[in-house]
Amino acid sequence: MKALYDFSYLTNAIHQWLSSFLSPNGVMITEMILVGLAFMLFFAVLGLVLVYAERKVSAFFQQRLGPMRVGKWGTAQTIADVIKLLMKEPIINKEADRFLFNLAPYIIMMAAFMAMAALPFARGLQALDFDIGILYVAAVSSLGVIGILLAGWSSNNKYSLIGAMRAGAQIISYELSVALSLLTIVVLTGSLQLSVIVESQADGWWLFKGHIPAMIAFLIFLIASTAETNRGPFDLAEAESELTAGFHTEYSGLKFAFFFLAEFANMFIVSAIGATVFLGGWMPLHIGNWEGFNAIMDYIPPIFWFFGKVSFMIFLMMWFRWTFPRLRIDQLLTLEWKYLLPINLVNILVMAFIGLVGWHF
Amino acid sequence: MDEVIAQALESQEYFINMGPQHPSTHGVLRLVLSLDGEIIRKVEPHIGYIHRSIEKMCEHDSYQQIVHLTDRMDYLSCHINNEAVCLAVEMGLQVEVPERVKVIRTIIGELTRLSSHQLWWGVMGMDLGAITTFLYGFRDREMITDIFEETCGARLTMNYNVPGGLMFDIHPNFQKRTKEFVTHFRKKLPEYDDLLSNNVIFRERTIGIGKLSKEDAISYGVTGPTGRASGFSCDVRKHHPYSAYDKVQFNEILRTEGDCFARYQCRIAEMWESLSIIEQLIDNIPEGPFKAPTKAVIKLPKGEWYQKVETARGEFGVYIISEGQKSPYRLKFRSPGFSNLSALDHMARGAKIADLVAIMSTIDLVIPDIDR
Amino acid sequence: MESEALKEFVLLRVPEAEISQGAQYVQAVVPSEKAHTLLSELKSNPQTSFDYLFCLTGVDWPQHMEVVYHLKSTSLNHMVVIKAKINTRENPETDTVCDIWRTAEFHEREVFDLFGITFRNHPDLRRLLLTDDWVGYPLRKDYVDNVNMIAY
Amino acid sequence: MGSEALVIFFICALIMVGAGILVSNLLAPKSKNLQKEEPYECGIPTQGTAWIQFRVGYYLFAIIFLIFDVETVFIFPWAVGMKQAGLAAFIEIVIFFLVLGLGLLYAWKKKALTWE
Repeated sequence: MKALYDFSYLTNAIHQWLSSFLSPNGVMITEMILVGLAFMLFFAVLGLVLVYAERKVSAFFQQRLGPMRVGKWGTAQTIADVIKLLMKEPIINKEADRFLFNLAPYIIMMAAFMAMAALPFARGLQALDFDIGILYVAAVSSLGVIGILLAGWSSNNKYSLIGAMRAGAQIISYELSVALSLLTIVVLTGSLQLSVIVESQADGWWLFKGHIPAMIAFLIFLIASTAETNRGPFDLAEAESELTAGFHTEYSGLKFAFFFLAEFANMFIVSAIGATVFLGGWMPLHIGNWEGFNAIMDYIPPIFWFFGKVSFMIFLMMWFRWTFPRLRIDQLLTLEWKYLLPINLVNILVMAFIGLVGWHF
Repeated sequence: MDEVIAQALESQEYFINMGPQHPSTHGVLRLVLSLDGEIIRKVEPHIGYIHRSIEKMCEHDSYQQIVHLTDRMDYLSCHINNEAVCLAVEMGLQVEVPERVKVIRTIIGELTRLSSHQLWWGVMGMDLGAITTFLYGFRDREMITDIFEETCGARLTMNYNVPGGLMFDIHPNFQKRTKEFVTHFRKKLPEYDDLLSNNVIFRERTIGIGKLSKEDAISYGVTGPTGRASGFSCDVRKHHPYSAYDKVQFNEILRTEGDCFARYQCRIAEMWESLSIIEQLIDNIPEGPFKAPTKAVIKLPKGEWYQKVETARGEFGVYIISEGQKSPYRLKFRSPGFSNLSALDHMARGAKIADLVAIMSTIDLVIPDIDR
Repeated sequence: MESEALKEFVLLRVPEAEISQGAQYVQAVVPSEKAHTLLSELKSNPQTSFDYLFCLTGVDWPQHMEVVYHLKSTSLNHMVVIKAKINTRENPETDTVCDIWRTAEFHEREVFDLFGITFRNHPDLRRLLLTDDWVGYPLRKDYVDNVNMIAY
Repeated sequence: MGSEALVIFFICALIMVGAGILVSNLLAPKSKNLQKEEPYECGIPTQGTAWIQFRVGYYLFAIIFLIFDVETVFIFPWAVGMKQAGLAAFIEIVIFFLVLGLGLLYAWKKKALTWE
């Protein structure tokens, strides 16, 4: 049964089929191109789906319908939007640093793409399975802030500059909390490899196995990752009622769309990491000794489990955004440095103690 | 040496134009901010982008025409503005309007105040980044504008008052629908608290921000909920009752903190008071004519009159100087927003950009009201 | 303070003040040179304590100009109207009351903008509503603007 | 695949953005207009450049972050080896965190964490 859901069979089959008529180098190149194409497609679909989801979720919270005209229930709305954005004139203001201005979307997308590479979607469906997976994702995803800083600075616009400065202070601060809350779980798993972390949750998710410290870590992760992706209530870098559009005020057309896309991709990435580390990744939900229940759960393919959990996390983040007012910059930094960071440090110690004594399940 | 370093670390003071095309200036207001990093050193309002010189226009218009010009000032309290001009003209003519008119004017005035506060509440949340409130505010406001549409034919600039009374009688459905609205809104108003007032981020963003002491409020002439939040008892409805306000029981909402949150609470509490005023009057609209007889061409005798009313933003005054002609010799509108705006610089100095947005939002500026 | 007492209070300070009869509020026309002293006295004297200037405006009469101050006392709840009479329409000048009521700063800028009355000692007397390069003072009776105004 | 495949993702990102912008450049209309190329400041010409000496508050947090981030890198290997190393590792990390906490406390007391 389990073999049915194991994607490594599929990938091996493709590998063997390619090897039958190509040289080893040719196989490698072909596979790379296939993976690249697959991820580009995934990225595009992800953007379309998430933008649509955001608009529908916000409509749901605001007691309205959301997009309804283009396609059934407005499903084709985002495609129409993409076409519109493609046909928009790219405007660069004359005071801007043109090279850096054009470079910024590349950097921000590159960070999102490279972080996406390490996500374990299902058993055997993971492009790059590093043994330092978490460190890698934390490192790469924080590259995005360089893109934001570049965008804000190169625009030569005061709103953009303030937005970029805010984003800088915010993202690097919350970077710490994201890393530390993930490390709380790493203490128990003893590995940074994402696939190993998922496998270690076969008999229960770390959120439940790790007692209260794991739950605290999960909450901190939720807050910090929302802040790290620059989403409301932490969208100070954009803050449309204060800075018009913050760091991307001067961007138009498709370049603007790439910032947007990267924001949604980042949201997906942090949700996926959260789901992987705390909620068992693609592992189905198992409850103790309920054999029947566990067996039924096993029938649901892992890929659904993974996307289900990610969707749940994304929904949470959208819920935050459409409910809370925005924080102020000093409150934002106070929250991180005076609350989340000390709590996090103590939390890791408690978790280490639990791991030492063996109190976790 | 320390001073040299401190000076070198100080950022250069720089200027940002906030407005005229800015999401949170609520119209074409332009603020020139001098900033030090995120901290505001000075706010300089530049107004007049939609100045139409209504006062000059009034010098050529008949009194009936003047009434509808006031719609275009504070368009969210248009009915109350109309009422002010009508009351001033009636005072000049020494016409006693029928009781029915007084009661209807009061009810619609309170409905106007409610709809204005609902819109303010929605926008306030939006300014602080909670976009959802806007839709909630508009959901309830819709019911009021529907009532207006039925009775006055217009949803926003109603122009329902004429000197001497009302343009026509209320719609037969008016009482029923108003009562429906009051019961509906009594249930929905606690939702406002759930969504915004009790939110911890919202409280952090507003408590202690943009303080205005009572003395400053009086000195700057800050009226309305903005002034009352500082403890300045300035409710015209209490101090100089007009229309039917002397017949109803209501409280003047006063707070002493003078910060953004106090101003917020003032308006929320005022909504409850408005509901209670409407409830007291809606079943007791006296029968009778809806208009006192007036001449087609109104000529006020030589003299001058000042009439103040309480709009949703504060004290609105009409000062008419007549030389006995069909148009006033001089007509001055004392608009609440104008005086309230003058205190903005005082409130915002030393605050951050985000605070300025909160302060502006709680002053509740309507730009046409300021520019006239 | 009662109306009669108020009238006496004003007449005591400015004997040449013209008190209007039968007006809505106690109303006194005083020469503009004496207005500032009278107004600051009205504010600071505990008997009157007019701490709330709720309206300040200008009026353009055929021979002279007036600045009208509507005052209210928030503690004693009485009102008075003081009119500062400027005996010229060419470059009219009077003293600012910014130092007494801060709201006057904006109102005086508006009066300057629309009537061309200069307020001495005003901290920041610039045009407020109109653009800086505007010619003329629109609320004056003799103002002509063939482009923006429809003549009746 | 090995980690050298990382390059493919790097290239993918470049291709995706590059191709998008290329297509957009082909499809989009172009018109020159001086006003359009002004930096946006609510419709008013900007006064001076945005590239100025900026407030130190933001950088202070960047510096504190740098210190803490370097220390987080120490925690990574510790977290991985924690279960094998046992009590010794636990005691060491307690000491390490005490030092770290003192540093945070110092920054706190120095008001480096308070936005001014």
